[in-house]
Amino acid sequence: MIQTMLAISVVLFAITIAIAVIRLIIGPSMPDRVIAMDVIGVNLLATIGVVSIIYGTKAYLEVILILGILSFISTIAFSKYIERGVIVERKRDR
Amino acid sequence: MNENEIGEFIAALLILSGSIFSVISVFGIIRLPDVYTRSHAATKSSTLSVLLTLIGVFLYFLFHDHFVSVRVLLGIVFVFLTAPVAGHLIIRAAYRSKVGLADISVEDELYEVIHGNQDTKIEEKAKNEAEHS
Amino acid sequence: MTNALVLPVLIPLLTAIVLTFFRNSFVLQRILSFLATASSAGVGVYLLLRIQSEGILRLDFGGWQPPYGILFVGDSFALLLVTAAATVTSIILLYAFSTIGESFEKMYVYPFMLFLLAGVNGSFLTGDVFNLFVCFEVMLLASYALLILGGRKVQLVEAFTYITINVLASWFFLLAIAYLYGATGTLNMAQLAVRVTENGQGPVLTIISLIFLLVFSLKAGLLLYFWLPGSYSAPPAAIAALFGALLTKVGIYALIRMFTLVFHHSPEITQSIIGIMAALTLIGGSIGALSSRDIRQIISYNVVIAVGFILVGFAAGNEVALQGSIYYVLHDMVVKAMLFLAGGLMISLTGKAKIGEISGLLRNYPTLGWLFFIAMLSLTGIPPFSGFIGKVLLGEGLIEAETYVLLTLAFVSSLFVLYSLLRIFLNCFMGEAIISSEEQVVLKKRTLLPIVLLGVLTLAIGIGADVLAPFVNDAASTLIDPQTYIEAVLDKEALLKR
Amino acid sequence: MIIPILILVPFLASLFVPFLYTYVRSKKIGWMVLPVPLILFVILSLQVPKLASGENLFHTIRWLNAADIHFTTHLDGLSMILGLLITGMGTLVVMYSIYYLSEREALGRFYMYLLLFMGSMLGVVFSDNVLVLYVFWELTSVSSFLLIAFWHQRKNSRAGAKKAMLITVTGGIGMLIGFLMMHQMTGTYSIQEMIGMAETLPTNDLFIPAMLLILLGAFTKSAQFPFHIWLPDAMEAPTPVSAYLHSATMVKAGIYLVARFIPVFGESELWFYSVTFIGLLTLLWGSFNAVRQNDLKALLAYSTISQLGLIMSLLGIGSAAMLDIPGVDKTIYTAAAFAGLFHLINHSTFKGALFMIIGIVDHELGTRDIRKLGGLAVFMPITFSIALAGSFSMAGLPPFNGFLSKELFLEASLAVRHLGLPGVHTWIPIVAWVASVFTFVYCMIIVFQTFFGRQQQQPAWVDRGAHDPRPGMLVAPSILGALIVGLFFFPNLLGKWILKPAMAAVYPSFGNPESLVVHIAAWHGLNPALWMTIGIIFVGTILYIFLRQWRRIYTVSPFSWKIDNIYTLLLIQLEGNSYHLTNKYMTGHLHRYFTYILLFFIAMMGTALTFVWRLTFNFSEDAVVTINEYILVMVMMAAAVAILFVNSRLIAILLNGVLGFTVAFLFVVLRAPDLALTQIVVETVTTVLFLLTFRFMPDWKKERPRRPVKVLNAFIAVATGLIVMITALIVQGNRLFDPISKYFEDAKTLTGGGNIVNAILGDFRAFDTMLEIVVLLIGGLGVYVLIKLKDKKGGDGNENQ
Amino acid sequence: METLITLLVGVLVMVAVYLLLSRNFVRIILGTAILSHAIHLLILTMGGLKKGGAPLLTEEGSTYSDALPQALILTAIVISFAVTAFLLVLAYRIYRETGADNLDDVRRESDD
Amino acid sequence: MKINDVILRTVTKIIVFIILTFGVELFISGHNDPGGGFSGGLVLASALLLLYMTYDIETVHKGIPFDFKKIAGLGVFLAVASSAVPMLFSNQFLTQEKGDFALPVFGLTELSMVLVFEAGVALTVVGVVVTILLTISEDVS
Amino acid sequence: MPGQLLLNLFIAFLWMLLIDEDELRFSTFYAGFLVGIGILFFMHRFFGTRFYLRRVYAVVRLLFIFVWELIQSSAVVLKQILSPRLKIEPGIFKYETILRSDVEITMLSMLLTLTPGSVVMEVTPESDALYIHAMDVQESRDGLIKQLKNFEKAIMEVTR
Ligand code: NA
Ligand code: NA
Repeated sequence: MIQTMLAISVVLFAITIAIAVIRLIIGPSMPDRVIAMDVIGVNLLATIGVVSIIYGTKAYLEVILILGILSFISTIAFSKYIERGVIVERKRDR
Repeated sequence: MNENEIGEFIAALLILSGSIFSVISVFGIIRLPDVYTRSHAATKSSTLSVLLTLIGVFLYFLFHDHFVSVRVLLGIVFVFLTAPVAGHLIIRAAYRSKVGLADISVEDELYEVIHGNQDTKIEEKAKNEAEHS
Repeated sequence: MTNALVLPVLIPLLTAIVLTFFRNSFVLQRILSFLATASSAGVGVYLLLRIQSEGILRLDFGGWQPPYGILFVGDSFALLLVTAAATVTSIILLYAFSTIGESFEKMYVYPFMLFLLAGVNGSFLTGDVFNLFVCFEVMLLASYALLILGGRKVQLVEAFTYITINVLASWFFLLAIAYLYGATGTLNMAQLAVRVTENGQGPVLTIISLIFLLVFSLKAGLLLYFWLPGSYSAPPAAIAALFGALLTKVGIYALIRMFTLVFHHSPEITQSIIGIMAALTLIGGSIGALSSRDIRQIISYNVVIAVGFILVGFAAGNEVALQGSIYYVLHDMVVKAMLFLAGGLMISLTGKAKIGEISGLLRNYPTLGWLFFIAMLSLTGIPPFSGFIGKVLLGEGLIEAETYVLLTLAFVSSLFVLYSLLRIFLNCFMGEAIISSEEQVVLKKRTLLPIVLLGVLTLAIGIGADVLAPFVNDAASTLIDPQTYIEAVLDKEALLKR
Repeated sequence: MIIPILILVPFLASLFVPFLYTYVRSKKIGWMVLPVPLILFVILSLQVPKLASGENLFHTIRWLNAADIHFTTHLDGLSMILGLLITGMGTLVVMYSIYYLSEREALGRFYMYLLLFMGSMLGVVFSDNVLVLYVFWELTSVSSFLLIAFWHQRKNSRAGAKKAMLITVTGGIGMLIGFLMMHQMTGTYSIQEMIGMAETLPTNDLFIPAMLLILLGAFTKSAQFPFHIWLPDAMEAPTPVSAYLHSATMVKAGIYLVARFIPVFGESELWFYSVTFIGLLTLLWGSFNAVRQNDLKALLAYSTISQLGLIMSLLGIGSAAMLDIPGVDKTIYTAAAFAGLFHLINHSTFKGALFMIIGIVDHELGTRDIRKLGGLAVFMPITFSIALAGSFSMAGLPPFNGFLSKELFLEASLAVRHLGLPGVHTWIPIVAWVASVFTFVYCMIIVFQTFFGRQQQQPAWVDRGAHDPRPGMLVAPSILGALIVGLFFFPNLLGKWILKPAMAAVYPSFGNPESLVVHIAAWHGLNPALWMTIGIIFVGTILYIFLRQWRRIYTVSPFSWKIDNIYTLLLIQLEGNSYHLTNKYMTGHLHRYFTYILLFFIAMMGTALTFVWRLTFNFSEDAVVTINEYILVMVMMAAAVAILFVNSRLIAILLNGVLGFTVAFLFVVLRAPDLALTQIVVETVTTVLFLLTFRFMPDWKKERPRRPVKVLNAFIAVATGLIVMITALIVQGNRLFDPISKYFEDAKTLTGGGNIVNAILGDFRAFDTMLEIVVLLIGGLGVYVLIKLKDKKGGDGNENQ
Repeated sequence: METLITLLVGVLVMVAVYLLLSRNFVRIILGTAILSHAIHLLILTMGGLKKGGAPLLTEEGSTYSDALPQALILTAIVISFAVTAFLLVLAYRIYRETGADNLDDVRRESDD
Repeated sequence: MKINDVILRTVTKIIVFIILTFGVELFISGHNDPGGGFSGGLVLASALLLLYMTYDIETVHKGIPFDFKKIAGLGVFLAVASSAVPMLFSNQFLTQEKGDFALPVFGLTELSMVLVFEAGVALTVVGVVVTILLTISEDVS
Repeated sequence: MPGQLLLNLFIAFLWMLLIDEDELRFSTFYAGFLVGIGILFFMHRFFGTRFYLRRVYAVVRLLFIFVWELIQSSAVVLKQILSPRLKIEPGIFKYETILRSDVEITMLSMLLTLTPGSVVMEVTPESDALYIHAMDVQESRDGLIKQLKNFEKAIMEVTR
């Protein structure tokens, strides 16, 4: 029962990711795509959580956190890129 | 069913609902008309769904293995802290890079502050649409 | 256990790392880097001598028995190349000291050169196929850095070509390793040899061996040498010399090692393909050398010719030919360095690179001219310089193997070598001097010294070839009979257990 | 031990001379060099009696044991002739050069080269080990190159040097292969040992190739047709050099080699045909072309070619003695070889003298053009006398030594008819006769157009008053002139002391050398040979008188043909074609190079896979796949393929990032947590790097390659992917061994670490890890350098191309 | 699973190779990046997939998936990161120097 | 209107500590759990990256005034030198010596050379990644 | 300084939690403290803000308010997504807040952004007003502003 529920949710997450990839490909604007990427990252993270339960292991719990951290960092990077073109400034003019 | 199994079931239920939430919100990402509205779906619904799922995972490990996973807890906190910031930044970037609002939008008090004169708005919107389609 | 075996890698490596902290103290950089390369060469000689009395040496890193850990295996072939590489590098360093300039010295040029040497020596010594890949990468990354040093446009563009092609080559290398691991379940070269032998090198393994062939051909410039002339003629002379002397040799070494140790069971396929490729390389290189009017391009194509020449010997597959190839590799390291240095010096003295634009240098810089002349003779295989003995043994081997087409191509190629270099000599050194003695740049003795040293070396190898003979013969016989290598690496019980 | 020292001395001297010259800096250097050849000559001469008594001098200095190459010197009659020529002519040439060369020349270099040559040449003739012989052989080419290019400021000097070097080295390389083949057949590099095994050789498959290759070496060196073309151009060298290398000694090396190998190859008919035929052809072509030359030196060059051909043909005929032809007295053929050796000496005397004379004329008058010369006999009586002796000797007139050998030559040409070999008996005497007629004509040209008649123009030298040179300059040619005459009167002295041991060396299997010696007499009856000579004089005189009338046939093909053009055309074509060919594929375009590499991969692997197509796939061990994994893999494929079609760099980078994240997820699925961790971070950092570096770039233009290119690219991509895939499947279906990694599962006990991957990275394979961070460090520093070290000059300096 | 991953590897290789054959720097570098994804997956596949749990001895269970390929891939990832970084910066420098985003334009420019 | 990054900065101040701690933990626990020098170092580097993106190079440099090239060099030096140390005790190169040491507070603790080695790895990764990021960024802006 | 000490303890605690997942030991806490010192040393020039451990109650309350709002508005958005026809009128409006400090502004923005239907787009340079994108301006502006006031009040209870 529980296993079935978990399996279903993993599939649902996979579908989510697939749909997000569609948005990522069709856009139309760059921020759209970044949002899609963020969604993909966050959902991958959730999936890894569920998968850990299914595999019965704690080996991947680090991955959850790291995915959270880095999907955030990449979103920021893309946002800054879109907004300012520069990701890391030498000296901010304010 | 002992209490552990109940706990596990609840956890699984949380996870399942989280995944359902995520599918629904991702539909929003497809359906909604512009990047701003889509970001609503993304930052919130998907955050919620992930939070639900991770809490489920946390609970599962708690009940099944009697294991307090700090990493998952940290993960929850992390998503909680970063998701709104990410949403805010990407929306701001979108606006500042002149991604147009959907036609159904009714109000824009920010336009003049960022992009200046209201009159050019229509043109630029048209231009942006041409670029992005 | 012979910890000394790691020194040819460790010394340059540690020195390079330490030098990154002292990028502004040039004197220290020079002294240390020279000491590092020279002592590596010394260790090479020491190990070479030990091998003659103790047999093949090995060092299991971390004490892990093969095949589980990584190990260095020192046989004569490897150590000969290590010694030659370190020697040539130290001489090239001497040249760099007086020519490379402060801006380069500040930008880690010596550490990069040392890293390159470490990678090269590691490639020669390693007994693990994945570690070979890693050593290659050390060498390659260092070469990338050296290639772009100076940042001239042409360098950058050539570097992009060079790097992407090498990325592809490295990818193929990984591909081959992946397949090989999938099929044999091991990475240790000796164990690979055992397992491949046990399997009889069936079609699967032969297919895998072909990918290795592709990889090493790319590195060696065997047939797939397109990247070579451009990238070798972009950087400053000292660096080009380092490339010309060392880089292709590593590919050649790896090719010979893998195909004598592991994949030697289907010579009718692999050896023939290598033979055909070597033949085409000779032709392409010769034609290229003839086609160019740029000094460094001509020299670079000569690198290509040498690759074909050496591997023709390998394709013949007998011991004599292999001896010839080994001699020729050693010789080529010395003389290519010499040629690149001399060529580079010509260019930097005149500011021109086309042979038509330079004339009469003999009048301005007679010593340089004669050194170039010696390099030319040596490369053509004209005795008593070092090219001769390799050529003779190679010829003997090719005749013994009855591969007359290869024989002809190999020997005719030395005519093209001669002609292409003769053109440089006649056009640039002879003729009316275009530089008057007033405007002539002073050529310092210490700039010339390294070239002189290399000249002495080529003469010494040529005349004293017999001193090298025991080592070369031992190297060749180990290559021909890989059992010695295998037994040195895998102990009896390991062999039984496999 | 004498002989090795003999060889060594000139080399040492040549090293010493440049240093000496820095102190002397004058003509005195020549006087200091002079003793070297002189002493050598004396020492060598002192060995003559020993050799005449049948002794040979052997000495071995071991060199390369591994390759069986040793300095084995061998002094026998044959090498003695050459040795005496080298040292004797060397002495004379050095003496002559002291007066010939101006103080302003780089005399140090000149004598260095000359001594280098002398040593090399001695090495060639005294070496028994063929590889050592080859060593010296190439050194003579090198020193010849240096001497021809002595006046390297002149374009023609350089061209001549290049040509000589290319042709002789080509031949040398052929010869080397020939020697190597001999080694394969006999197991030795010693000539004498080869001779010992001569009988067993002809059945060997390598016999003919080896022979032809060795002949190639000999022919190129001795300027035999069609390789003769380098010799006229070599005349760009200073005249002493021409006299020494290009008439008396170096060009004789090929002759020497042929004589040396007669015992080895003589039993082959092909040998006889090749040597004789090429010799005669060279003789004819050389003499014919000599007639048309206007430059005296060029004329002498062609005459040398022709004379070398003559000697060569004599050796060819001489080798017939080795043929197995019953019922023929072999001495009529050995006599030919005898004549050849005799003429070899004679030629050196008269040709040396002539070159020196021409040098004097050139030196005194500043021209060598016979059209500008004339009537010099009056002004330069001594010079003229020597020239007369030399020319008439060459023409084969008494009382000069050339007459004797020429007679022997004509006799030998007639002797061929006894061989019974098809075709040879008629044309050999005819060719010999015709060539001799031309020889006669050009000899007359030398004498009469230079020293008699009126000069066609009025050059300035007439006013200056031409005269004989200083006596010193005349010493060397006078000695030679004396020899020309002396040898005519006392030829048999030469026969007894010099030629007899030489014949013994050429025919070691013939036993008693006395029988091989021909008694030479100036008057030997009115035999056919003498009739031929009379005919030569008669026809030759007529031809000379009507020279201007018939000379225009040289403008008519095939007489106008120049082998030279072939050489020039070949080089130009070769350079041009290789330029175009190379530029065609070495375009510098990266995608071209990728195409080559990948096509090579596809071709090689495709072929191999086709051959082993029967290898089965085996999916039975595949792990199960869940639905979500299918979906994810599809997602990854979609993301990857989408990268191809997106029109924005940023989207592509984004898609790549997604791909990286999903790969990380796959790592989770495939039970590799460490990989997943690392992959995620690396992917992010890489993405950030992409964003950092491409801020400025214009968005990419849609690439629109031409359709064929597009199709090719698509083919390459698909084929590469398929091959990678198929090979992987094959390997998976044919796992041959268990992986060694079970061992690592004891990591906890072995290393104390529970993470096997990290135990491998940090302990079992820590060396990889160590090197890999080195890679990382180099990468980091490389990036730093790439950004910080900019070309200050801006743009391309001169140094690049 | 092995077959599926191999299929994926094949597709990735196709895409990557097609990208490599372009002229644009970024496309080429992306090609190399995808190539390395492909090879990492392939190496992993060659060790056999899902043959056991994650190679952590603290985990329960007695079988582990092959750890050696994982270690190799980690090494390869780091190396390919270093190379990619270098290549990216190089492309950036070429662009700054020449204003071209592909090698053909650079060459054309220097031909003029 | 000027950009106001207050939200990002405030949040970053908190999460940077989480990331840094996590990075060190990854590095330490790599012995038995996923992690190790690489991932640890990379995570530390990405924390710094986050800081650089949120603030700017000069501000961050005031807070963390290191030459990251030297940090990278130090890392490699640690790894290589620690590998060479066993040679002094006539053990094979790269032998990861380990032993139990009585430390104050910690008590008997097993310490291994691997730790030094891994620390070298981590430092190299941090040093190199930050060097690369900074070098480019400084050039770009 | 006290803030830094707190942070240090926090890191040490975090450390202990991370390392000893099965049982907690003091020695690990101590090690974490050392790690914390390391990190703080690394960052100390950088560290300027205070750390508040007070008003736990306020925090909890804020959390509850937030979760409630989150659930409420999530339902709204999901309904909108799932409804067959979109009936939304999105738009951007400006809200001048009484909050001042960085932390306050940040908290408000985050809470606002996390609750569906509204996203903070810009903070004015003076940090005195927020520009908010709302999914349905006309309908929900009043509700939103009410929500904002709620949040402001709860935040101030935590921070002041
Ligand atoms: Na990568
Ligand atoms: Na790790």
